[in-house]
Amino acid sequence: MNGIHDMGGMQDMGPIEYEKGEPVFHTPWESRVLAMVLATFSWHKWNLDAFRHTREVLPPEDYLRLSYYEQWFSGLRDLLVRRGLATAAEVENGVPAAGAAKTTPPLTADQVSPVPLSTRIHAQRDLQVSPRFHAGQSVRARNINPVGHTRLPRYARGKAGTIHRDHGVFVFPDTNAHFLGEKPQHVYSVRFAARELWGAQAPEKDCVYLDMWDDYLDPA
Amino acid sequence: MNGIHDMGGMQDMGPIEYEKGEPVFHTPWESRVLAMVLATFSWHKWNLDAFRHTREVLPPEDYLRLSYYEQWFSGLRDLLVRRGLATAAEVENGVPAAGAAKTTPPLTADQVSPVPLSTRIHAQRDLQVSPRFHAGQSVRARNINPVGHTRLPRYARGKAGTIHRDHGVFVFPDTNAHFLGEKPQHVYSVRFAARELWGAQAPEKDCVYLDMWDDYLDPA
Amino acid sequence: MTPDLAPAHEHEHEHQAVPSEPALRVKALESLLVEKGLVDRAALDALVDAYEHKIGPRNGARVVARAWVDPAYKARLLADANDAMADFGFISRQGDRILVVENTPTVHNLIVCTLCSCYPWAVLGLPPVWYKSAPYRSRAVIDPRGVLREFGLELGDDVQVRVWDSTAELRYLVLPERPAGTEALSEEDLAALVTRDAMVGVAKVVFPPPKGNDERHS
Amino acid sequence: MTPDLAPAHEHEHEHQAVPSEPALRVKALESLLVEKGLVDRAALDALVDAYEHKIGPRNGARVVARAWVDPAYKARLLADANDAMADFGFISRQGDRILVVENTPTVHNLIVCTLCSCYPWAVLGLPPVWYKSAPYRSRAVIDPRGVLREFGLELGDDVQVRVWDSTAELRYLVLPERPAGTEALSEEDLAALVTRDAMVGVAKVVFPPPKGNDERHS
Repeated sequence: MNGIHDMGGMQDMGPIEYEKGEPVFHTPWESRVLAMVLATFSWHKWNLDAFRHTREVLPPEDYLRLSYYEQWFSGLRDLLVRRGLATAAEVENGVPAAGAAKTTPPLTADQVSPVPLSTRIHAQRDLQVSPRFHAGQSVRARNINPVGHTRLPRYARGKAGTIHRDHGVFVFPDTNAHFLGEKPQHVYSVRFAARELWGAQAPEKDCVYLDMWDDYLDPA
Repeated sequence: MNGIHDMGGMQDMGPIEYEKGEPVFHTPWESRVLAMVLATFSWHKWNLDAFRHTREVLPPEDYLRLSYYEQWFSGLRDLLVRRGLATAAEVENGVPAAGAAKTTPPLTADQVSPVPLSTRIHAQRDLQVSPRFHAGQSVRARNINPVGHTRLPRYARGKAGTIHRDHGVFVFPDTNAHFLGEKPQHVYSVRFAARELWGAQAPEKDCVYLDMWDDYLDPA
Repeated sequence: MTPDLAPAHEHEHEHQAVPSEPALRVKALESLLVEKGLVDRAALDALVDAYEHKIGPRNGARVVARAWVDPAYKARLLADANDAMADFGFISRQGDRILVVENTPTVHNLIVCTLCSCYPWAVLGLPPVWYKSAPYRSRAVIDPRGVLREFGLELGDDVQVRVWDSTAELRYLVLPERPAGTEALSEEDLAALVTRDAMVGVAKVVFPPPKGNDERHS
Repeated sequence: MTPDLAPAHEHEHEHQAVPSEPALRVKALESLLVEKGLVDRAALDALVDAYEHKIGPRNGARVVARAWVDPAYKARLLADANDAMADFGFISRQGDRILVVENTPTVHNLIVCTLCSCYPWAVLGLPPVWYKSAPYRSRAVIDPRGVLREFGLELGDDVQVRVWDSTAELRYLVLPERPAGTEALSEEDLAALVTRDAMVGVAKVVFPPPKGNDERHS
């Protein structure tokens, strides 16, 4: 989806606001949202791509206005209902439906401590998939404009770059976010000259690296 | 400026909200904003490009939230002060500064009636300027990313098209908006295949025409 | 707003006990500009009156109807719209440039301004809110057929869609197809069929006109 | 939030008479999830505790300091960051993939995620608000030098800027340059110099460290 989340290259977002000595969380509820989001992943009812897409479908005004954890909270509520872990009424009222069975949480405190290694993304796949490209090869990012989730930013579409390295095989977000299969394929680090992306104004030597799936690329 | 106003191609703005029997103005103040904007143009202290740019520099959240006439009102206040027709204090208080001289409005009611022919844009120039392109020629839109005003939308940058017709000589908005001169040059209607702009998903025969200045184009 | 300044809409708002914040601020600015001699209040009134009552889609509709009944006029209109429209007096031959694009059974034209809200004021009046809105501006160029579907217009694969993004100081008007069954209608009756939406390209002109069609406001 | 759930911040908010609307809604959802057996409250507490107190830029700083003092470690780190970081125990060899990019006198690396807020949690903890904000995400790729200037870092024309847009499940960490004058410092003392900002690429590591530098929060 060509949306406000795909903001690489925009110039009107104002100055960067830096907070000195910023705390990890600004309010306790932020920490609870983070923890709930991480803990509910362990039900495997959705994946990180689907969770990301919940932010992307927010109206642009909300996307710009809501804080990060407000967006996460909105996305969590959405997925809980959409993926059947809770009903809309339960999420609205904060109370289990009458007669709802109590289940057992898959994530326990001992799995988290001392550090939550178990909350990994798990997006890499140990599969033999032929890479379509190799390091050093010239490629061009496809000009695709899917209405669903994609990790190919608009600013790179149609641009020519060079394969920097092959990262191995990963699930494909464009299908995975919509529960349409993992479609595992190679992901490459692709180098784009800043001038290719932004024109002659850009400094000659500067460059931007993007990680790109096989399905985002054509030979150049 | 790559900003939220340059929204061609975004897919996350929601459904089109159509109002049946929509009035010309929704509140009387909207009509007064329109009239003040049109009337103050006759001071020739700014131009339409500069006025457009006042909307573009609004923070994206405001751009999406404010109504059209609220944006106009904001732009008018901005230009009145920046171009010296009023002081910030006057605009804030709605009262002329003590001792401020009273001038004579250049636009009178009889110039408006029956129809306001005098509120023209006046962007075309009767000048002999050599066109860089001719109808039928293949061109490519430049990949420029100025931080100021431009009328070359992001979705067309770097794309190949065909000159459909030459409209003649017009002032150049990228300089005119910033009072850096009119830089008169030819404007062309340029046809882009929808597939060139949006990829293979687009219908084969469909196309988009943009009006583009000489400085936006290279031979293809 | 004092009643004499905005007679047409005042009745809608007279029950509003507290004027809205923008109304107050706009009124304050108008006072300032009038007191400083920067604007003439009568000129403002004349401008409001012109856009509220004189300039609207009826202008465009008259042009379209004449083009339908007079092939020579249509040829002039497509070749030099300003010259042809000057016949009606609501546009100057030296005025802002207007271009007319013709719909046919195999070509459908759609007007948009992705960067702001450019619109052919002289022939259609001020644009409706949806035309100026982000949903229309953003999607008209990338998915014109989807946009037209939202307006209830489904186009076949055999029809070429041409979108005109008004990026410069040229203003576009769609010359819609004359609907079948209108052979006996007068130019005036034909003009009454032509809607703003058809001249932007988000609708076709239909005959007989649908009941309760209140799109037209002037 | 009951005090026992969020001890670290509770004191900041105990004078807030009415809990904020999001706080109430979040609390309601947590109650629901706990009551339905969807989450274990102790697991939530452990997660909060881990990110508040255990996982932060100190992890990354230890890695950087070791790379500075041990060339063999540095080579391992650049070749296989997960393997090299597993020495410290805060990352698994089979965990999410991390890549370390090295700053030199002629190369400056900058990390961003234009599409959301991907960040190397395991070695830097949770990202600061500015990293997740629209101004940083939007401009880091089109004007990295302007962004760095906002952070007080002016780079010469002889330096190549490499921006890493984290569009996939790879996480990047910048290995900053070791500042001059630190030859006598221990690995531990060196680690204390390394800031989060330097490991994102928006700052350099400076020695001696500036007074009142409170960037580091863990």
